Amino acid sequence: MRPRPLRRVLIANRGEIAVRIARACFDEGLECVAAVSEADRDSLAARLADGAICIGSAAATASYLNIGAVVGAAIAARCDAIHPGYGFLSERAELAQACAEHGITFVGPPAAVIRRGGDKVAARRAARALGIPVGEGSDAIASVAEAGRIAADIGYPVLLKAAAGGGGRGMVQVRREAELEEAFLRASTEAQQAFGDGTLFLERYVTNARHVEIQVLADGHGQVVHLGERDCSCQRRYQKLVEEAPAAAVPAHLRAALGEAAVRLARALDYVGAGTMEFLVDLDREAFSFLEVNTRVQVEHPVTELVSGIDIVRQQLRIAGGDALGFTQDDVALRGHAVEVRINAEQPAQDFLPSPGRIERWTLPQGEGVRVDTHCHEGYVVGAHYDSMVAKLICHGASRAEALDRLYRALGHVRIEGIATTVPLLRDLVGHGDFRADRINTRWLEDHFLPAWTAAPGRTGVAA
Amino acid sequence: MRPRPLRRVLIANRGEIAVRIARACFDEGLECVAAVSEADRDSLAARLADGAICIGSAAATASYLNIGAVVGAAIAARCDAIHPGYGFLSERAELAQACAEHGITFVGPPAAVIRRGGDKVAARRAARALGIPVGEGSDAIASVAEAGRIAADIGYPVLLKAAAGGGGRGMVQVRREAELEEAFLRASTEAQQAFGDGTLFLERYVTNARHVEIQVLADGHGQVVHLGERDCSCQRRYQKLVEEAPAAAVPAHLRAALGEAAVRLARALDYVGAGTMEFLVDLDREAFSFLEVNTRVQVEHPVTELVSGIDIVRQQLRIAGGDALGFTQDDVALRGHAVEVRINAEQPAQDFLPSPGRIERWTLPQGEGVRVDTHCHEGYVVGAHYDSMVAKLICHGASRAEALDRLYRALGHVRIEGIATTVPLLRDLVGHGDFRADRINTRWLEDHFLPAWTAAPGRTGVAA
Amino acid sequence: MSLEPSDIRRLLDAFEQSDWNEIRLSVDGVEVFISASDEAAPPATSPRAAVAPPATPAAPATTTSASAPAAATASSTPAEIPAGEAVRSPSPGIFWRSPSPGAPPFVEVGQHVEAGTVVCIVEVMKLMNRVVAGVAGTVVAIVVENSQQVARDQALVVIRPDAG
Amino acid sequence: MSLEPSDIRRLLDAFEQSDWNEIRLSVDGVEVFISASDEAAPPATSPRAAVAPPATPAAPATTTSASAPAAATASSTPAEIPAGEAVRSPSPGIFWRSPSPGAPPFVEVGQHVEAGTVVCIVEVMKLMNRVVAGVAGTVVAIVVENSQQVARDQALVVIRPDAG
Repeated sequence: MRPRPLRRVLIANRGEIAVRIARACFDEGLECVAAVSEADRDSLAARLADGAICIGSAAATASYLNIGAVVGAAIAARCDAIHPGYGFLSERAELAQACAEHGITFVGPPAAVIRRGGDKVAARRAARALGIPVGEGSDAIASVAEAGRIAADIGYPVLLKAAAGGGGRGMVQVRREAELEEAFLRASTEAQQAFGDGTLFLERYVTNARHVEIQVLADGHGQVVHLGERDCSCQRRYQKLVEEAPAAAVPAHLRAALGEAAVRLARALDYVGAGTMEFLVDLDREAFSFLEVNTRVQVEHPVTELVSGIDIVRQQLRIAGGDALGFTQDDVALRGHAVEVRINAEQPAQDFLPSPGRIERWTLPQGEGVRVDTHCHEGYVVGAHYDSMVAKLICHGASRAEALDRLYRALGHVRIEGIATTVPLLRDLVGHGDFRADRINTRWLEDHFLPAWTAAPGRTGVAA
Repeated sequence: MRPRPLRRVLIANRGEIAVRIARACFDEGLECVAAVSEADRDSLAARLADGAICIGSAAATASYLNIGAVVGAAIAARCDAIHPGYGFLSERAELAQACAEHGITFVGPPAAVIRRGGDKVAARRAARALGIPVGEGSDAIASVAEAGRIAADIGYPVLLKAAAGGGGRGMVQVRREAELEEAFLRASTEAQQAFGDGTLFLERYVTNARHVEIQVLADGHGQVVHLGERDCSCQRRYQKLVEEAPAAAVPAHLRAALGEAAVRLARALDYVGAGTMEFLVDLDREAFSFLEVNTRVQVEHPVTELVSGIDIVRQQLRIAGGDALGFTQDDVALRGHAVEVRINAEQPAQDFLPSPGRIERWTLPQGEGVRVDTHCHEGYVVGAHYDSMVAKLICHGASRAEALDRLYRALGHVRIEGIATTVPLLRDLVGHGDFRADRINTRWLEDHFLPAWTAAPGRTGVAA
Repeated sequence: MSLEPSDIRRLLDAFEQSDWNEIRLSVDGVEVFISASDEAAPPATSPRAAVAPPATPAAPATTTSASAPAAATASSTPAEIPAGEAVRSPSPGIFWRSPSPGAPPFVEVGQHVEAGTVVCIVEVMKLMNRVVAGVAGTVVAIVVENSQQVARDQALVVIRPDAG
Repeated sequence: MSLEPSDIRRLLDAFEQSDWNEIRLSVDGVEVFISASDEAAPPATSPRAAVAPPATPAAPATTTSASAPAAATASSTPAEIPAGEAVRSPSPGIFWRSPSPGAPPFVEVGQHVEAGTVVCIVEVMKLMNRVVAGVAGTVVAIVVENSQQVARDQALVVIRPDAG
């Protein structure tokens, strides 16, 4: 299907990203319609949009994960495009396919590209073919015995991962051979349950690792640029808590190599749209390896927007409408440093127990270099059906220190009542010496920060 | 008193400007304490500030207008500065005086400058001494007979004005000699009641007039710059509804002359801080005359901030702390066009009847070049004690047309329920052909737009 | 934020050096009331001050020593409203008995008014609405205290119409 | 925004050309329900559609033709809860009887369970909490319908403990 300029976009998502897309549509002069579940009928996105259409009950399987309901809503609401946001159907090739079949523009890569990118084994194969390191790991593994041979070859510890997976599910660390069989079965079962595909692969486990990803934009006219990298090494159970741009702890020559690799990989995949190439950087060896492609906008895209000055969601809409990128790699100038924290409705001292409820008070700071992306407001009810993120707080500064100072002060001015949030934890984290000094790795939060934080006097029993 | 760097600022105001000041303090790295009346204990400014102190009951005379309470609150709350905002005590020399006596920095000009600037007759005398036109008017008038002689000299229609006044009170238009005596008594009585001073002066009434004002910044080191002009000709009963920068309808040579006159006048007054010099521009004669000085930040300051990129409230804080301006007149570059509308809790079709009440729904648009300054939120109760402004919506664009397009679309995305607002009127106004073509004057809104708008079918009886 | 004894001491010092009339501050339940005048005595050289400690959060502390403003003490608030024709508020707002603070009230109980006589002002968002008597008669009650909030259609003043 | 007849016609056309199972859309009280399957009949070539006109604003229109999901029909919702030990929800959330959609339920009424047997899942914000029986015994009631919201401490399943 030949791209054509968009006129009216269906927002097939919820929460802060639905608000973000509504804003991008406003900025691009496009109409938008919010596709909402029954729980989200009165959401901020529905109010900001030009209209709203309810696509099913609160359970995501009946609404945000129902391809027929989403495409049907676009047809009924006279939308000529669907923006899938992140999560839900955003990386489902079937949605892109259904859009193409019904003459609707999918704001994202074509179905074939999503399939190629979403299959981790295939994506790794493509990377390897380009000479991009993919880690001392394997292709798909057929059996425990094969896993044992490969693991012995590259040396323990190793990591078992789901070929179809993401978000940490189907991912198990194996420290020694004795653990392998049980771990293999567990990972395979998890992968089967979560993704309907139990295929695993295996890779070397890096001790001093940083999770670094490159934001790529590719138009349908052969132009591919990257907007620099993000460091997302602050993770708990493979969920990111803090993201920043640039990855100041990674040597410049590695960052340049990552950007170059990401662009080459995007070209090889015939990529179109916004995408992210994830890498693991081994700080000790000054080396990197490709992890996976995310064929959608990321939660953490704002940090890249703040340092690049480029609006990624608007670029997605323009590319989907057939526009060429209005700039080249040379035009991309990154300025300063940006840090994002995810504010979740959770009690971090109670093992991050979710904390749904009615928001009785909601005041977030305002200031230069302070950006808040949220769908919440006073009186909003954080329900049990969806994830716990209630806001993203993003701060920009001329330097990393300035950005962190600003973020620390901003976190001190957040006033949320009615639900517990991760704000107190995030403030302590942002103010922590190791984090300030950028001396962390992907294990730091779980292995060092959280145990000490949780053990601090007066921590437990207090709904933060 | 020698200026010293500020540390902790008392915000002696309420509403959106209190929020604005809290934000500027945040940006400057200063602590701030909100001085609130009993009605505003839970206000957004109180929440954004580092603390709040209640200074009296809801009636402004007992709180926001009580100099002792304001200065006492600063002392008790360990603040070293007071920002008075606009309205209330902001142009009362007594407050600046009391601050000086108690060792508190007043964020504004010294008491003597406020006195000189606030006395219209004195300010006009100063302007005339500099060769700045002050209109074919008079100094203070002693009697009806004297008013008659002067009016006959400059020709009817003329305008009687309060020497101590502002905001349209004590201001009466006189079309012919027969009306003079009654008008003189009325204006004098109004002036006496409103300002405690019945002194009047008289000036020529200009038919095709634009209200244009120059934003001035002066530090305590002899540096005075202006940030260009604002056009505030859309007025109803001398209350501004729409303000824009620059004043595109005024010829460039006149605008340059206004800026130069404003800076010279500020120098002559030994001005320190942010101030506004108001002028009347006679479009037919391509001439201007000085009206008055406002020795505070204006409601409409954001349009200047958007075109100049200079944060006026932060500059106020820096100047008060003794900083020199970090730029010269040559560094001030104005870019694009900005328009502000004031969203008031009023029913415009019912003669702008105030509409207090609880805000049941409150959603304002988000977008590039869209700024919202407000203290309101869902669940906020707009009370009867204070003025009716609930938000300012300000849009910036590369051209006047782009700014107006953006503003028109943004007004279409405002969703406020529970109170009536002026939004429907403002949208029709911004979309009106005369306004789009910039073919208006200070009488246009009341004499042309409003009669037609109010008479439109289905207008009355509908709470907008 | 909290008020410390030293904060209050500095405030008292400042008050003594000033010509301020009355200050009433509160922070988190701590209320400070300072008044230059005493109800009976002439203005004293030493200001009269009251500090209330924080009470239970449910009931914020207040000093009971406040002298009521002149206009408020002058108003009558009968338990029962006498019969007559009520002058009602045209809108929600603030009820004012006089045209400006310190000025004499528009009307007093017992006073005769004509239809159209201004009996009070209802202020709403800085708009001063003069409220007039609907009938000629005698003011028999002023139902609301000066400076109080009133609702739309609330009875403000009661007039017993002239016989006739 | 509103749904016009032509919008619904286009939607039906698209549905016929697809392999979609079920769509339920609503805009401002107009509800459209299209299902590929009929309760009794095997999947029909022509989809079954119902359009409900807008009702009064207070009561949004719904079609009553919806076939309840399989899991929901299988659950028992007794008017009276039999005596026994209640397994209660550890948090607010969504009650799930099976580990995944389509999978068999963890337990059925009449089934014997041990202390520690998983009887259901309560999902809260994508966190799946497995809820276990506190005692060995027989399941005598499943109090909540599958996929319903539950409150913290709400009884979910009732177990009659083994005698002994």
